[in-house]
Amino acid sequence: MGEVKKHDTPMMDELKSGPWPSFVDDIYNYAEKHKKQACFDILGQMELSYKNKETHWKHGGIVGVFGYGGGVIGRYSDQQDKFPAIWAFHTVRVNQPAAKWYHSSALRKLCDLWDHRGSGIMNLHGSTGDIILLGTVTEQLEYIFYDLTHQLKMDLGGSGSNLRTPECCMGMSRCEWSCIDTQDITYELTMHFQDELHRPAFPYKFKIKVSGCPNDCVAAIARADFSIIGTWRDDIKIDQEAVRAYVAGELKPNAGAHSDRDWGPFDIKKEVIDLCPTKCMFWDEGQKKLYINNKECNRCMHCINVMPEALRPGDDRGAVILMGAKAPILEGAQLSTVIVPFMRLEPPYDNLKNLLYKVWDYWMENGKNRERLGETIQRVGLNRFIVDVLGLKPLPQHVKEPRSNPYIFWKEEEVEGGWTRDVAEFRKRHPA
Amino acid sequence: MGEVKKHDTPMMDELKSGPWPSFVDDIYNYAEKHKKQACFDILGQMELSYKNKETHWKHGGIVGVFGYGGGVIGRYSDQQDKFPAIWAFHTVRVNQPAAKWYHSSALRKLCDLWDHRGSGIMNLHGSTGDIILLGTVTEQLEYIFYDLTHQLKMDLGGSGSNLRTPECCMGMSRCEWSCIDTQDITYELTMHFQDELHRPAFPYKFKIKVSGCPNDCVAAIARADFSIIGTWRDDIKIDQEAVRAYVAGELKPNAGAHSDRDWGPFDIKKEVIDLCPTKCMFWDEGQKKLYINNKECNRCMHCINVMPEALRPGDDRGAVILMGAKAPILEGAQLSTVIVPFMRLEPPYDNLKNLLYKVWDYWMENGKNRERLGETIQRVGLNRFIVDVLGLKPLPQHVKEPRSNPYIFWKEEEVEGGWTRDVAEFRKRHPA
Amino acid sequence: MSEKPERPDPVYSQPYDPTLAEKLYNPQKPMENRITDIGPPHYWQFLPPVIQRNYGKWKSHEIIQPGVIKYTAESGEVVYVVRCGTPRLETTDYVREICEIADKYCDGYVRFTTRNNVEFHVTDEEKLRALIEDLKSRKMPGGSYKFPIGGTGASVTNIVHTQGWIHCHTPATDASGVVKAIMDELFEYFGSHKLPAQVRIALACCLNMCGAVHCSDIAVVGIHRKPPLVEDERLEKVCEIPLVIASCPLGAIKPATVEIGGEKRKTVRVNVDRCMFCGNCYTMCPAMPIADGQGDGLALVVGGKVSNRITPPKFSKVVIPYIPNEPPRWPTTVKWIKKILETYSQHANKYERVGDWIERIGWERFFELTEIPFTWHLIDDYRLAYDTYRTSVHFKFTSHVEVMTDYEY
Amino acid sequence: MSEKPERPDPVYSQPYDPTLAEKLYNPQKPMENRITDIGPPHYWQFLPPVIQRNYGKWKSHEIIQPGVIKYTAESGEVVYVVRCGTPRLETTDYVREICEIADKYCDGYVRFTTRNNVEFHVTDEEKLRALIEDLKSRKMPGGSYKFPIGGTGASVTNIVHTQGWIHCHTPATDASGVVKAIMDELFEYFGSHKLPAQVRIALACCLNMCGAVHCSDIAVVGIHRKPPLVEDERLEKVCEIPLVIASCPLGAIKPATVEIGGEKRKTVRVNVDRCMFCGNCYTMCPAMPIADGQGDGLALVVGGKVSNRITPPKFSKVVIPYIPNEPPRWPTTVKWIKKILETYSQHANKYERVGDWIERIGWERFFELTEIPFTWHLIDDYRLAYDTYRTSVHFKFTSHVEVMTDYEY
Ligand code: SRM
Ligand code: SRM
Ligand code: SRM
Ligand code: SRM
Ligand code: SF4
Ligand code: SF4
Ligand code: SF4
Ligand code: SF4
Ligand code: SF4
Ligand code: SF4
Ligand code: SF4
Ligand code: SF4
Repeated sequence: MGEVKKHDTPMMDELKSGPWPSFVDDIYNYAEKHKKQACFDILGQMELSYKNKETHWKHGGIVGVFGYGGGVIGRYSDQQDKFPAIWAFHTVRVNQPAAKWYHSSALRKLCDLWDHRGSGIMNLHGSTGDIILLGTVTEQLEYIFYDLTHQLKMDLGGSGSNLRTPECCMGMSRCEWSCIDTQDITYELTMHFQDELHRPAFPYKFKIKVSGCPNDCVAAIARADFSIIGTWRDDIKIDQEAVRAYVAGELKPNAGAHSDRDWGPFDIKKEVIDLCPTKCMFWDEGQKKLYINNKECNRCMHCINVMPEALRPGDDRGAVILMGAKAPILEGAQLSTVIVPFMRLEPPYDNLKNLLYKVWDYWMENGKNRERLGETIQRVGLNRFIVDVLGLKPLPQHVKEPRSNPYIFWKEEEVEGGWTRDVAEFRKRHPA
Repeated sequence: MGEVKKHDTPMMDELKSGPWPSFVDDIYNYAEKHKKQACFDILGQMELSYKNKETHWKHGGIVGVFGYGGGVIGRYSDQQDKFPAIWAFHTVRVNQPAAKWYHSSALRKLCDLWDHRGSGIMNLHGSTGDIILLGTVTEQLEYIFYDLTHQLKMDLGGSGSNLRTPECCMGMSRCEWSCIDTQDITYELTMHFQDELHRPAFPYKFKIKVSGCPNDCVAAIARADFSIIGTWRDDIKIDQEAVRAYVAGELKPNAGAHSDRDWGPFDIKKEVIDLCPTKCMFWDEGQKKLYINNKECNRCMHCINVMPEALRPGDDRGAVILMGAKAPILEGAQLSTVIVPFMRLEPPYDNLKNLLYKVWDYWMENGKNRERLGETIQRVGLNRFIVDVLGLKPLPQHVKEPRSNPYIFWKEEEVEGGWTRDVAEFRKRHPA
Repeated sequence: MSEKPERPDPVYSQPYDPTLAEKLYNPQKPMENRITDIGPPHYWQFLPPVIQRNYGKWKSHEIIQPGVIKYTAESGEVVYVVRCGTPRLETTDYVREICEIADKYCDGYVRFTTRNNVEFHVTDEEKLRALIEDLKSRKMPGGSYKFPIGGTGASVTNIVHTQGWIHCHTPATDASGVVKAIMDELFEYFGSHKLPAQVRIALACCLNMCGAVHCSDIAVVGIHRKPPLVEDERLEKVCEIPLVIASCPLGAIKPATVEIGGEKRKTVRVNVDRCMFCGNCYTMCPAMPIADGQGDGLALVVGGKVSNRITPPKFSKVVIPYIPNEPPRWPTTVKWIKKILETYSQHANKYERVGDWIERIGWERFFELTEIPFTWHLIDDYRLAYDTYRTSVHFKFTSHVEVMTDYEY
Repeated sequence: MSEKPERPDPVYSQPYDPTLAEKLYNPQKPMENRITDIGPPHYWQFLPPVIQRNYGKWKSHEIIQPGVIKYTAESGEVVYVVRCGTPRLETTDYVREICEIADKYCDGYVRFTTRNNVEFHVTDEEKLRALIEDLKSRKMPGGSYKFPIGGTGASVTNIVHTQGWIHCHTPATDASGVVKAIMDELFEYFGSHKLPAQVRIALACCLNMCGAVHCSDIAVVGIHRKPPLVEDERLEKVCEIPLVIASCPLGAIKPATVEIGGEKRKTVRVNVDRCMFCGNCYTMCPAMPIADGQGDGLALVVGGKVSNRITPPKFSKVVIPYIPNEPPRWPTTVKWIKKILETYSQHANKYERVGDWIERIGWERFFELTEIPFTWHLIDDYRLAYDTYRTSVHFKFTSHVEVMTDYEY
């Protein structure tokens, strides 16, 4: 390593102060310690962007590793004279372990790799869930890939028009509410669909996310084309003793989530019963007993969230499968919509895998270029997607409300006598 | 009058029984009494429709009176041989008096006219509000018109692409809640816009309806392109004495509207306070006093409806002006949307008239053929309609919620430096 | 500002002259004697004196029994109103009977409501009793009441409806007949206050929806289900092809040329797979008839409302996409309407409109309780469809839901 | 079904060999020694033993102080979690420091949350205290905390964000810098539980919205406001014209031909009046740059959520359509976010998310309380705009409303 050049970055430097961890401080420390020109250059170029209020990265750049259609985002500076060390600054997306648990041995080895072959800068994690290694040059890509697979038993994540790296909440590893094994499902799907992940054949990107319960801690309903959200069908389990402890102020409501403000003593009526969206709860003040009309419960989780020691999801567990979420480009943002109200999820998750195959088959055949699944569903109609494409029964659970317009596309076979009519016959009955 | 021929109408005859007033019985009575072949024929043709399950009226038929573009709906039978007396069976729309008050002298004279010149069948009233005289022949039209104007001081209502007959709720004539003089407004507008009513110059039909309060007894918000709904800005007037009488069970809640079922004793908390959509009411059980946080009230009328002796709209009265309601054809049904949150309405209602002129000017210029105002608003954008077309300030009251997509059509003059940029300049900063 | 005529215009007391128009109107000189743009009669002249005196100064009202409302003015004056159902489709004799009653009890004054009921006004209780008795006694030969009293408060009031087979050219069903069949069955609810809230029923005989079907508690709408016929022979002559093409909301109509007897004719073709049977093309073009005895029928839409009370106005939703036309009494339609009404009556809270009740319990529960089959037709696929998708896990496990254990690929 | 490796793969304890890849990879024979499709490491090996033992058998949890959660298993075992903020954009040295802490207190185990916080797990209280003290003591030279503790319960947790000027080609603003500026200002809310409910803040540097901005309590999104430039000279060479045309959601791009130096070139033209600056054309075509220092900036969107708690998930709504980029600390953006957060904090009920609070009080009241000007940009005019219109008279008379007495025509 020769002499390195620090650029003058007064604006970047202003981001060193303040209590929140400063990435500028971190990068400069690292740059100085490791004498990394790329790190100085990246902050130099960012300073220029702060001045111009424009990015200084060129458009795109298709780079990758042999045999994979994704996993690397190519990036080139448009200021290569000023910042030669970042003339290329590609990112490598590495598929994270489910729910992002690590052992330092693995993380550290990854750091060693990245010191050696990249800028030393990374994101833990990317918004899709990957480990993002930020900044390397084209020549390093194959070596990085070899290092990852041979020395780290890791693989690339997704990019481009393919299955993206699936992601999940921590689920059963720590959470008492997880109705499904989010990590196992994520792992199984990721392994099973390696081909779909690495070799783009889709009309556009496709994301899978798995949350263990309706709290949806991985934002599956908002960020995944295929959202798996754990739920239960039977009754919420009640520990009346614990309910009374909450009412008596012996247990902290919502596990202490509101500890720094005086909201007054816990009021089960006001804080639970009245806020239940289906109004299916009843607190018998005399008996000191909580009743839930579970038939009416929509499993919003509120009561359970407020009284975790007293209430728990039921035992008959599975998941709601929803599809179609996406960001606004092109037709506007979508949340995922219910497709299967209750799917039993047990290894090896064949039902889930088959459903995915079915969806992809159709989408690959019929999706337009750069059309997300949600847009395809909107275009062909949710009803046709459910019934004709997936072969499922239409259910009131599929909609918030039935259509208000009576513009129904009847099918010919539904209509007595079919559609072929004879004008002459008609005019016999109805002279013009 | 010669011999008349009654047709065999077994299905029609089945509609004579049952408690609800039978139009079949009525028409047959009349037909027999007045020896009207048209009445026998109409029931004969209806019987045929009951058999074929198809209408036996031909398509359209443009007929009318000289100088008017509307007011008559032409109709011809496609069974002229079988039912010669209704070969033509046009309807005449007669503009009803506001809120449909009559004196028998006027009604009876109208009946005389219709016995003489028509089928004797009518609708009181048409869905738009007109008196509908159902069934006459082309030759009678001018005479009917002369009779109406000379002998009944009545005029035709609207049809076709023009202003339709305005309609209103009974308002101040009987209702204690009317915040505006619905009948006067309706009368004034109808008189003022006679030309717009009779000489089609609009892209499509245009309806005005006026309700005195948010109960909207004339369904203005659902059925009028221009909906005027009375409201108030100040505090609901409370008679605490009367409130206590309701609470004590001395007054019947909702003026007795629920009298035939035992709903238990009146519970002000459950029936009023908890149902208030803005939760802005408070009943002090100790003090026996009702409080309303009027700032938060959205004037839904519920509390007033339940306790009419105790609560009344405030004194600072006016109307909300909403626009755009329509039935589904073509782009789907619309409810009217708030355009002016509070308009003071005092004779001669110049502000209202000017607003209408402004709307029409724009719509006549820019509306497509058969495009209702609501569709025009959707096409040009509610924001542009409010700001650029009507010159009004955009308000949060105009929407249920702000947009969720960030797809904003900025105007060039809002953007520093404008839109004209130089590629070469850009490429100087950003080499490709 | 207009003057307010205190009493009915004297013109109305002059007898109708059946010969006058022929004297005044000269087809050769159509402008001769022509009076135009006089507009409707001024409403004020038709207001009973007690109404004029207390106009805008009413204090409160009380429904003293179904169909009978007592209004009290600030002045202390009262007026009693008796509201009666009418068939709306009526003869001049029926209207004359109304006039006769009005003369007898009400100094000739009478009004009609926005839902086609007739209202008689009296100022003293004795007259009120007599009036009520009189009204109850009047029947049609077939036994139906001429003037059933009711339609106030938590009742089913008169059905707003349209023309149907008696007058219109586009209907997919009848109007007056269906209404008669429904009201016969729901008659007890017209004259009583036993529902949780008012229930507004409406009927429109085609998608044009001349009744305010789109915002009714329960409504019937006539629907077609076969694409329009195209009369190649006639089309060019009777229709403006560009307008016809533009009339289709889905662009399903394309121009075409055919040869008929060696002659080229301009016509159109309908892409039947894109047709949603709205009938708008027929409205624009007589050579594209859409009505069909087998295809046509009715849909039921429910849960809409107009008033701003508690919840904002809202659209009705389609719950039964199709019921065949079953004249003369449409038993299936009537059955389902009654089922919906009575299920609502049994389960809703006081003051709760049909739509508000359904939204509280959830649509899935509504379908379960009413036993209406949920079919693919009910899932929206028109312009704003996305906003009806269930984009949450907020739903109930009704009988509709089966556990998906396997899925065959 | 896959086997579950009990302990971290031995491969991780072998030192990284910086020369190995060069030995294995032969550019001439790219398939040689290539391992593909092995997927991610199995998660099980990275679970601390206490987690493995109690996997799926947790009983409950308690947030014993902001950032510190105690989990109790059915077995009676407990685990304490300490959650710390990270900048997400970080160096290997920063990650090594995490590893060092994990080694010292947690047998090397560590996890990251779905919002880029890092979590350390210990099983006894003493270690917990020591860990917390240690974490608090670690600072960057500039004084910022390396590992601020918090992000649990009714707090503002870490901001989900994107690349911005550090790596992306389409941003309209920076990401990490804006996030740093916001979090510095809201720092007290990260480490405390004083808000009515959790508040999720997100940032995306362009309309692609790589952060889940569209469903956040409060979010920042970078927006462009100038139509794309068109590089006629280059376009044909670097872009596929049909794809470019198809990329525009509004069909604002049309093909065109120009003459450059006597040579005909295919290119495109943008109908600037139909452009909504989404940048999708630039994504598809490098010859249509859209970024502009003057035009670009940020919009604030608020009131979205993801969880199904009480109310269903919902989209955020645009409340400030544009704030200029003000590097390095974006004071106007930060000011408005703080204002919204604190207004919410002052007025909302316990458990009430930002969007639920706003819907309860009404958007008109929100604009009044926050003093955010309501401008025409906030009224939707995209595909589902109709559903946002105020189709009722349900609104409040905030300071926005003036009485319309006159209207000039
Ligand atoms: C790295 C990452 C942001 C981050 O800093 O975390 C990212 C970065 C980019 N995204 Fe993204 N997206 C990232 C997660 C997302 C997410 C969030 C998610 O996956 O949960 C979304 C919203 C959810 C969704 O998919 O709808 C997202 C929606 C988009 C879109 C809009 C897609 C749409 O259908 O609306 C684009 C545009 C495109 O595909 O052309 C896009 C495109 C891009 C590109 C490739 C830019 C482009 O125009 O081609 C960005 C490359 C940036 C760079 O130079 O590194 N990115 N992108 C995230 C991936 C990291 C990872 O693998 O873990
Ligand atoms: C007579 C009446 C129904 C009735 O029995 O009461 C009626 C009858 C017709 N309407 Fe209507 N409409 C009648 C009130 C309505 C209403 C209700 C209202 O005005 O409050 C509506 C819904 C509100 C609205 O305007 O959107 C209504 C929405 C339509 C439409 C659909 C318009 C749309 O924009 O969606 C059409 C179709 C058209 O205009 O081509 C239509 C067309 C027709 C035509 C003219 C048929 C046609 O295709 O041209 C019908 C003539 C029937 C006949 O032969 O007598 N009629 N029509 C009503 C007028 C009586 C009156 O003047 O008082
Ligand atoms: C006479 C009439 C007005 C007119 O100008 O003709 C009228 C008269 C009254 N309405 Fe109405 N409404 C009349 C049509 C309507 C309509 C329009 C419609 O149905 O097409 C509506 C909106 C319907 C809807 O929301 O779908 C309507 C929604 C109301 C409401 C709100 C009820 C609700 O629960 O949403 C009230 C308040 C109440 O009933 O307490 C009300 C209250 C009243 C009061 C109490 C007003 C008053 O103080 O006089 C009147 C007697 C009520 C009763 O009948 O029990 N009026 N009322 C109409 C009678 C129609 C009929 O013959 O049945
Ligand atoms: C660690 C993490 C899951 C993970 O796999 O990484 C997690 C962990 C927990 N979440 Fe979460 N949530 C996590 C992201 C989320 C997200 C996703 C997001 O923000 O992007 C959501 C949806 C956010 C939204 O609605 O916009 C989320 C919505 C919830 C809720 C619903 C709260 C609400 O008021 O709507 C609960 C229930 C509660 O807090 O009582 C919950 C509850 C919990 C519990 C109590 C579950 C449990 O029993 O362990 C965990 C501790 C809560 C805490 O932090 O106070 N978690 N949680 C994520 C921590 C993110 C962070 O670092 O700040
Ligand atoms: S989504 Fe549910 S199961 Fe998963 S971590 Fe959050 S609360 Fe636990
Ligand atoms: S989970 Fe939600 S809906 Fe179910 S009982 Fe609890 S609060 Fe009510
Ligand atoms: S709309 Fe209001 S003012 Fe008019 S009649 Fe109905 S309740 Fe009375
Ligand atoms: S009018 Fe409606 S919103 Fe206003 S106080 Fe009464 S019930 Fe509440
Ligand atoms: S609803 Fe249709 S069929 Fe019925 S009257 Fe109106 S236009 Fe005619
Ligand atoms: S019925 Fe409607 S959808 Fe079908 S062709 Fe005619 S206009 Fe088009
Ligand atoms: S939000 Fe836009 S600018 Fe930011 S990383 Fe994603 S694609 Fe790039
Ligand atoms: S920025 Fe978006 S709207 Fe504008 S031209 Fe490009 S793709 Fe079209």
